[in-house]
Formats: sequence, structure tokens, C-alpha cells
Amino acid sequence: MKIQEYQAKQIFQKYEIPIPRGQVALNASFVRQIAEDLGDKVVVKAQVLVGGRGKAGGIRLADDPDEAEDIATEMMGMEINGFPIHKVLVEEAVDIKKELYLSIGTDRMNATPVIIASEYGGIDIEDAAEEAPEKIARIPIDPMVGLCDFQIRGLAVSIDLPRKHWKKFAQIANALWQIYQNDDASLVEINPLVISEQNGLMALDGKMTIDDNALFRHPELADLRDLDMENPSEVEAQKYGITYVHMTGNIGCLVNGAGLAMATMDILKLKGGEPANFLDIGGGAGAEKVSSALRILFSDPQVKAVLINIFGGITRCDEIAHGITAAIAEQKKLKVPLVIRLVGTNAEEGTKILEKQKLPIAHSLVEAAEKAISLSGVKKK
Amino acid sequence: MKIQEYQAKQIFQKYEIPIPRGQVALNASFVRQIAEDLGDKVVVKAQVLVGGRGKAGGIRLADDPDEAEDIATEMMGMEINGFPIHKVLVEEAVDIKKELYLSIGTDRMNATPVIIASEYGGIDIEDAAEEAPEKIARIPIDPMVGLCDFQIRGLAVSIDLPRKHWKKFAQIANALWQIYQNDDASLVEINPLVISEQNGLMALDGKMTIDDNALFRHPELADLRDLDMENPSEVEAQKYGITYVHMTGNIGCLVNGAGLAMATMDILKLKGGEPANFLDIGGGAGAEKVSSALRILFSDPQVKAVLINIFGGITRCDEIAHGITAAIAEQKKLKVPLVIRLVGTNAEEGTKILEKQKLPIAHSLVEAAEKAISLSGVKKK
Amino acid sequence: MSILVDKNTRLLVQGITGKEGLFHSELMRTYGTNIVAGVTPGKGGEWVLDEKIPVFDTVQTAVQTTEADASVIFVPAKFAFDSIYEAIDAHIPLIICITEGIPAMDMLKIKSLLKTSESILIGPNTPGVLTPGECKAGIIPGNISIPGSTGMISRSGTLTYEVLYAMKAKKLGVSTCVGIGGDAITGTSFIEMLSMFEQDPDTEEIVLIGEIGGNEEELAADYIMTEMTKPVIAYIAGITAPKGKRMGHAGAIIEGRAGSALQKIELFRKAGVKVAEYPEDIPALL
Amino acid sequence: MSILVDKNTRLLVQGITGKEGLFHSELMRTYGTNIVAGVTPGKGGEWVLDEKIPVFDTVQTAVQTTEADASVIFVPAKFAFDSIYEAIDAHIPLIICITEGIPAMDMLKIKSLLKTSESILIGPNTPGVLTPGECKAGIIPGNISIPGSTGMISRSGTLTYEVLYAMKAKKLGVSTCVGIGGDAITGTSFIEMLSMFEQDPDTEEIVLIGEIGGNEEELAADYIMTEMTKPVIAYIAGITAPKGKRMGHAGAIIEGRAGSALQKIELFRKAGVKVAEYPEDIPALL
Repeated sequence: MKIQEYQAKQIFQKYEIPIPRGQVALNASFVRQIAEDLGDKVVVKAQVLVGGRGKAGGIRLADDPDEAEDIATEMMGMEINGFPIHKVLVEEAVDIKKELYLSIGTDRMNATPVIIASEYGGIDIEDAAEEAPEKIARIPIDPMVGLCDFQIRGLAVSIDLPRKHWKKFAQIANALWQIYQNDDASLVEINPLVISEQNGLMALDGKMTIDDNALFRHPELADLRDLDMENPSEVEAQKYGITYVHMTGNIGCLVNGAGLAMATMDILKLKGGEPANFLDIGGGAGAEKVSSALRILFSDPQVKAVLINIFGGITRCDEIAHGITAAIAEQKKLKVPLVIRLVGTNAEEGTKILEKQKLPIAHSLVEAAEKAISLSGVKKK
Repeated sequence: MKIQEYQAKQIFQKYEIPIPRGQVALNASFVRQIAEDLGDKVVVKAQVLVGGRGKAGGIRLADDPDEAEDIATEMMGMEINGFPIHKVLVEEAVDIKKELYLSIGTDRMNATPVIIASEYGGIDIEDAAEEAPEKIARIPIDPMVGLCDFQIRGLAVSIDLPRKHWKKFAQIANALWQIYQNDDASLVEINPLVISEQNGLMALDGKMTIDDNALFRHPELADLRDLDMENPSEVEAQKYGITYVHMTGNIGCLVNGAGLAMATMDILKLKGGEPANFLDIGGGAGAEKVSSALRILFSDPQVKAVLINIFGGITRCDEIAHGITAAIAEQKKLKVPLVIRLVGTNAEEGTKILEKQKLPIAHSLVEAAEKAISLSGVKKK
Repeated sequence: MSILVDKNTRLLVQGITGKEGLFHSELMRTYGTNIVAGVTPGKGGEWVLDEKIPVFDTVQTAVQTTEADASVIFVPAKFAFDSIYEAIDAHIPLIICITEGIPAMDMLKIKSLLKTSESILIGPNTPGVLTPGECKAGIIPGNISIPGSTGMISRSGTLTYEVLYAMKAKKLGVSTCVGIGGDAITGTSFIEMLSMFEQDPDTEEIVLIGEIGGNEEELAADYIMTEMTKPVIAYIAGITAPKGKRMGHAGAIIEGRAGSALQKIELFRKAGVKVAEYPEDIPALL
Repeated sequence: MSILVDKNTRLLVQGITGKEGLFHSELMRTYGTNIVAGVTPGKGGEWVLDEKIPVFDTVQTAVQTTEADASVIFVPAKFAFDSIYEAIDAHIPLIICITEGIPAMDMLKIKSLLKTSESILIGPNTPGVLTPGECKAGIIPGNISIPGSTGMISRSGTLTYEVLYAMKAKKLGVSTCVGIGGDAITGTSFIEMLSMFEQDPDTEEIVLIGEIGGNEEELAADYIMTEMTKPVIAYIAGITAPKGKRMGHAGAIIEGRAGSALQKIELFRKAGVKVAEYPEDIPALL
């Protein structure tokens, strides 16, 4: 789960990482007020969870409260990568002497936390990692020991940090480790970490991803989820424990298991179709979950056909059939055609239930994909 | 550093380990008041840092406030193993169904923390370990991982703890681990941990030793040192960074280095003398430290002769000689004879200084010991 | 022959009295798996599965009493760290963790503990291990596969079933099928399984089912090129997956530039691996 | 020959610009020890000891630049954990920690880290290691010992000097003298040193200086009985020490019934070890 910059900065503040003074606003007149309170030049920053915010005009400098209000008015109507801007962060403008990079994340390959620093901050760290890996210092952290002072010193030396900033740098790095550990973050990033004219080191931006699997032990963090920023169907799906990712095609997919769901999308594409979504009902889903999932697909105006692919293991195919029946019963008339494939546990019982409803059954994944594409009526030749 | 039972119990309480209601008192009339407040039968417990308190009459049951006051009056005049009782802990009497043992300590041999439990509590655990080791369950704790739930379950099974107490037992064991770790305890012990009729598990006694080397990070714990309970000369020595342990003989020893100090005592004993103390001035001691150490020896009425044995490494023998000279100058007349042996760094300079003072010099450790014994005038034949 | 489990495996089930644990223990036993014990804290002394299988409070007592040499774990995610560590501490050689949703930090610590241990951890978030006709240790449906000479390794559950099912339809059997798990941090990687199959005399070729995210497949491709003599057939799911979105599996997310399905497929092809276009295509490549 | 250090040792000094570190680095260099670098955080780029020895900010850069293969640590106790771990992390084969007063919990963690490392830690709270005529790595006075064929192992500082001095007076020299440290938790035990001396062709007999507390000597007695072919002479301090009192060294306390000097002496005698009655008695037993 990604959280917004202003939320990350609130956490930074709790751990005494220096951040610019500022406040988040939901409308332009409050932006003016914040700018007046801050006194000097301010920066207005769109709070969206997508990258490329700066280039898209989502970060702008205002010389006075009037300008800040104007910028905010403009921004609040904008979209970045399809996401409307509902909130802006208004902060004092900082005199920047140098921009650095600092983060702690999880290194999947080596299965350790890793602290990463660079003297070239403000840039896309992945670009930098590809183009100039020597500019990036990475130090693995033993999760049993935690981040140690000598490792922080090693980083400071690697990024040529002037000695007078070492103490503050160590404090910030230790704070990041505390956040990473205490909040089960999979990434906590300061980019740029700036050396400012007046105040030394300061986190100018903040990014944080929290391990979804660990949210059960952080109810206070789960509340930070910004439902505004997510696709409403994805939010709806989450309520039912369904994993749903909206896409741009026209064939809705309903599958059990993440790998199989991806494989189902891939085969649609391979056979000339376009999946409208990724949808995994998980293992052992009951009828109700299936109905809810179908309802989400039916409510998507893009969807021209639905492909249901179930391989019963823990999941029972008769339960699936009941769920499909119920969801269809709710509809006066079936607006989009369905193709259903059931294999595995209780597949026979499930098939019988569906045959009564006269719903089309496919016997292989390829057949199912081809039928769905043909029924969607938009097959490319 | 050992702390008193009532201090350990205050820490237990902070970590939510159940303890009997009670309060510490410095005089008998306050004991009566506490007993009145508690209402029912009470236990009056002498607060001393020596073992065998129970057998020596330091733990007694009182049926009513009158009796509690009488017992306290009696106790306050008592000594246990030479230590006068200045404080008593007054606690509600608890109905005991069973006594268990639980502690976390440091296993030197395996270099890990170890949690120890027994279903035979209230006894001397070292006796038990020798006589019936099968009655004692020991589980090493990985200091990097900490105490885990499965280890606590393993202990609960080993000591046949009824299931209804498992949850509380786990909470108490986890609390002990937190104390061990957070407070750098080398031992934290509940003996007995009782199953009470009314309240389930409860820490009836508490013992805690804090790692002296770690006191620098626990100033609040260093304040718990009960100076009352220690030999005043030992307290005085501590102020100067001198390690001093008072003993029963009559030859005072002043040595640099713990091992050499013990060897010096041993050779005195071997040659028929009795050391009055262990005294290590540490490495690199200056003149002032030496003077302070000598002052402590001179103030001990038992001391009939002083043996100074210095092997200069970091320590400079001329500094030592200056210190000796200064301490002697303070005395109008030297009450006890000195024997001095200086070897190593600047030994020649030191010897010259002392020769001016006409102080007796020995050239080997054996010679020094024999001279000191003969000068003390109490040599056994 | 087979890898990891066979008819001699003495299986322990951690969390045996839970809903999932009990349900799948029934299925495993029906399949013929030799379940020797279960563990549920607080239920030691009970008996389950027609009163035939003893339940213990701790893994250590279970192992001491029954000489279990493999464990399948079904406990909820919040207790998984403790259960896996308990199995490691009891020196169980093979630990299979079915549990999904374990926090990554817990797994990082487990990985660190495994370094000084002899135990092998399969999973978490795995359907388990199946040696057809001999031992089912986990939740892979028993009836969708037959004994054979193909080793199978996968990061996915139902997708694996799909392939097993397609193979069985063509009378193609499996030596052992191993799910290494769909999480970002897993106990065992493709490489370790490839190496075991390379050693196994009864495995003649290997099917590897991968997906987007991480670089397990990239490392596997490299390993196949340099170390493997047996043929490998691969399928990679997620060509259509958008970047940066988590696709169900905690491991299935394309981070930065690594981990895309196309990259993985390209590397496999370079390593001489036949790559199937869709799951049902695999039998044709065997 | 010798153990641990010799004329080829390339020594690093951690905490070289501190008062103690600088003082003893002077003495070590005067003795002829090949000090190649120092480390003091925040002082990288400076030069010390007649501007001949470079100072680095981190151990890693020091090792990369100078190929140091041993480190002596002089930092204050509160920084010792970090410094020892830094040396372990930089894969320095031999780490000698002079610092005294390190919290036991820090050492328990270091011991755990050493398990997965190739480094040997001598100390803490040790006078260091001296190979007379070749290398002085620590604070043992250089002028009190001469080269010879006796290996020496000790838990104590000045007591060891006393024995070296008494030996030198009789023209008896030492192959290497090692202080394993006076703390309750040390990096290396008597046994490991006995084993090294047993292997060392230039060591003909070993002097072991122990004291009350712990069971290092008990284990050593057992090891000598079963594994050692070379004669061992021992001295144990603390016959007169009272029970339960800490005698200066954090390790020197008689806990419960183990660790008394008399018990240790008895076990040594049983193991065929000649036990000296007092330090100056040792040369007579060689």
C-alpha cells in the first residue's frame, strides 16, 4: 500500500526527520491561508500516487499567497495519469544547495533490507541504477542486527557527504530504519534529501510503501489508505477480499488464483482479445464472493464479454456455479455474454447447475478464450 | 549490581507482571499503617541483598497490624549475614496452591541468554540443578531473535503447567525477556512464581542483577544501587573507580589488575598470611587514585600491614610512587608498615622516589608477601 | 524416485486442528500420505483423523515421539513466524509453509535463521509438494496428476493445477511437483529445485512455471544455461500485467525494469528453454 | 613461528586517534609491528605516527586500501559493538578488542554474529597478543618477554606480565602470548588457543593462566586430557576470593558451585597439568 507524500512526511516528523513547514489542503482558499501563514514563497504539490508528478505540472512554486491560490485552483481541476488531484501539499520553499537520495527498501533477491544512498538525488533512482550504478551506494542490513552506525558512515563516505552533516545524516538514516521496521514498510524513501542553505539536511519529498501483508498489525496505517486515489471498483473488490486490477480491454475475467488469472489474461491477448481486468477470487471462495466479483465486472461499461475460468482445488465448482446463478438472477437481462470453464473439485455438479441455466460451458482454456473473444464481437483479425 | 526485592517488583509491575499488593517501609509504625491499608494478613519481608533471608527470620507472617508492627520492630534491629535491616516490604499474604520457578539469565558457557523454569519453585535453584536436573527446564534464547512463543510453550509443557495458566505464563515470560533485554539484566528471577488460589500466577519474590558494564545506558537503574547495603569502603572505592572488596584478614593489598590482585592475595595466604581485601586500581592509574586507595586501606582498623604490588604496563611506577608518598604525607605517623614492589614501566624512577622516603622495597612477589606477613606480626607458624 | 517427499516421508501437520489444517490433513491421508502427528498449541493429547493421529503442543515433543521428518504448516499468517522457527529449531529437514499473507519482515528474519540451519523451507504461500502416487504434502489436488518422469516447479497454485491437468489428459506424469510459493521472499528458489531435479535419476525433464516480478526466473535461466543437462520447458504468466500493480501474489509485481514476463521469456529462450505460449501448450513440448 | 600474529601481520588500529589508541600505536610501532592503517570516524584523510600511518573513516576503506589482515580495537565500550561488527563485516581474519567494560548483551550479539563469520575475535578486555621479536598487537609491554618455545594463554593482564617477566628472568622465552580477556563472554576460549598451539611447530609447551569464574578452565582441562600432546603448565588465581563478589574482571566471580579456583586446580591436576602455586613458580615447572 502506497501512502501520499503528506502522510509519509507526517510519519517522518514523528521520527524527527526534518521536513519543510507546510500543510495539506483540499481547496484553493485554504491554500492561500497556508501560504499566508508560511509567509514566504511556497511550493504547491499535487498529492497523487503516480509518478512523473513534476513533469506533469504537479509541483509548482508560488511567489505569494495570490499565486499559490491560483496555482491550486488550476491543479485541483487537473488529472495526472488519469488520477484527479483532490489534495495539495503547501510547503515553504527551501534554498537547495545539493540534492541527495536516501531510502531503505527490501532487496528481494538477497532477502535482506537494503539502505541506498546517492549524491545525485532528485532523479529517478532506477534510471540512475541503470545508467550510472557507481553513483549509487547500497548496503544490505542484517534484519536481526538492524542498521549500524558503521554502515551509515560507510554510506556517508560513499556519497561524499561533508562531515558537518554526518550526525544529522545518521539520525535520519536511523529514523528511516525505525520506520521501515516498526511500520513494516517495504520502501521508505527520501528523494531528494536536500542540503538546505539554512537548515542542513531536510526531507524535501517522501515516499512510503507499506507491506500489505503486515497491515493486520498496523491498523492505524491501514487507515491511511487513500480511497480517493484508487479505482472505485478496486476498492469495492477489496471489501470482499477479491484482488481486482482494472485494465483497458473489453473481456472481463473471473479466475481463482493469481497465476491462473494472469495466464487467462495472457491467452486472451494471445488469441487476439483484450482483457478488461485482472480478477482473482482467491482460494476456497463461496457463492457470495463469486456474485460480488461478477457484479463488479457487470458494472464495468467497457466489458463486452466475461470469461470465468475456475480450477477447483480448495475452491468448489458447485459453489462457483451457485454464485454465478445468483449474480445473473439479479440482472433483468444478461447484458454481456458469459463463457464459463469449470475443472477440478465438484466440476460435474457445477456444470449441471449451469446447464440448467443454459449458460455456455467451455472445456479447455483455449476454447474458453476463443469463445469469449468471438462473443465480445470485437475480435481483431 | 543486585537490586532489592521491592525494586525488582516495581520493575515487574511496570511490565505488568502480577505481584502481591504491598509497600516498602523504613520504620515499624509505617508497617502498621500499610498492614491496616492492606486489611488482611500480611507478610513482612526484610530487604537485604544476601541469601538465606527466610531461614534467618527475615520473612514472617503477621495476622494483624499489631503483629506486623511488632515483627517490623524486631526485624529493624536485626542483622542478616552481617547486614543490618533498614527496610522491610509489607505485602498481602497470598494463598499458594503451587510454587514454580522462572528466570532469564546469561549462560556464559554457551554465550546465550537462557530461560529457566521448574515446577519446583521456592527452592534454591542451584541445589535443584545439582540434585534433580531433570526437574529444571532450560531453553537457550537467540539474542538476535528474542524469546519466541513456541519456546514459552515448550517450557509450559516441561513444567506441567495447567493449560488455563498458559496465557498468563507467556505474558510473564515475555515481560521477563523485555526486562532482561531493555535493562541489561544478567539475571531476572521469580522464585517462587506462585499459582495463587484467587489470582492465578503471581511473582511472590523478585531478584534482579544488572550488568555493571551496561549501567552507562541506564542511569535510572544506577540510581537503584542501595548504598546502605554495601560496605562503606567499597562505596568509597567505587567513587574513585577502584575495585575493592573487603575481607577478613589483616594484610591490606593494593595491586594493579584484577588477576594480579587475586594472585597477590593467594600468595599471602600460601605463605601463611591473611589478605584484608581485594583492591585493583585498574590500568593507567594516576597518583591521586593511588593515594585514595591507600587511604581506604589505612582507614581499615583490621589492617596491620600493607602490600603494594604494581606491575607497570600502562600504569607508570613513578606515578604510583608519587601517590604513595602523598598518602603517607597525610598521616602524621605511619600506623602500619608498608611493603612495596614495583616492576615494569618507569620502575627505576619509582623506586628512587620511594628510596628517598625510606620505604621498604621488595624485588619479587614472594619476597614482598613474606615481608608483609612478617611485618604484620601475626604470622602463623 | 522423486525429490523432497516420497512414500517414506513421515509428515507432521502444524495447525492440524484448524479448519484448513484438518480439511487438508484428511485429503492428504486419503491420498496415502503418512501423517504421523499434528501440532496445535493447547490441544496436545487429543487425537484427530478417526482418532488415529496424535496432536502435540509443541513440534519438539511431536518430533521426539513420532520421528516426523517433514512438516506442513497451516497456521494463520500472524503465527507463521513462530511456527516456522519452531520447525527450524526442532531440526525438521523439510518445512512446507502453505500459509499466505506472511509479512515480508517476518520472512526476512526466517531467511536469516535458515542460513545457520539444515532445514529446507518450501513456501510460504505455496500449494505444497506432490509426488504422485506416493506423498501429497500440501493442497495440490491429488487426482489431477499421475506418476511420471517430469519434474515440475512453480510459483503459482491453480496455474500449476492447470498444467498438471493438461499433462494428465495426455497421459504425461510427474516425478514431483513443487510450489516454491508466490511471495516476494520465499524459502527456496527455482535454482535449488532445478539442482535437485538434475540429481534425481527418475526425472528426465523439468517444467518451470514462472510469473512476473522478482528475478527468480532470470537467475534460473542463467543456472539452466550453465548447470543443467536435462531439458527444461517453461511457461511465464503475466505478459498482459500492467507495471507497478500487485497481481494477487505478493511477488507478482513488476518493479522497475526487472521482472517483466517478456524479459524472463527472452532469457529462457536464450538459455535453450522451450517456452510455452499458454499452459495447455506445455504437453506438446514434452 | 607463532600463532595469530607474526612479522607479516598487517595491523589496523580502530580508534587510533584516541588517547589510548595513539599511545599504544606508538609503542606497537616502536616494537616493530607493521601498523598499516588506523580508523577513526570523521578523521579519514589525516595521518598519524610521524605522518606515516593513514587514518580512514571506515574499516572497509582501510582494508581495501591497505590490505590489513588484523585489527586492534581501542574504542570506548559504548562504541565497541559497532567497531567489532564493522571489523567482522569487513572480513578481517583477526580482531583483537582491548576495550574493557562492554555490556554482556552486546557481546552475546557479537558471539552470534561470529558464528556465521570467518573472523577470530580475541577479547574483549584483553591485553592483546604478543609474538616476541615479531609483532605486538595490543598493550603487553614489549620488553618483558623474549622469543622462545612456550605458548602462553591467559585471562588476565598484569598477572600475565608477571609470569612473562619471571620467565624472562630465567631466560625463558615465549612463542606467542595471548590474552583471551577477562570478561564473562569472550570471543575465543582457552580451547581454541590450546588447539592452535598444539598445531604450531615452534611451540613446545603451553602456560595457561586462569582465574575463578566461568568454566573455561574446566573445559580446557578436559580438552588437554583428550586432545593435547604438548605439556601444559597452569596457574589459577583466586583461591582466596570470596563467593558471589565480582573481583574486578567481569568474568571473575564464583557463581554457584562452578568456577572456584580449587575446583579448576583439581581438574587440571587430574588432566596431568602441572599447577604452579604462585606466578613466580612457573619458570621452575618449565
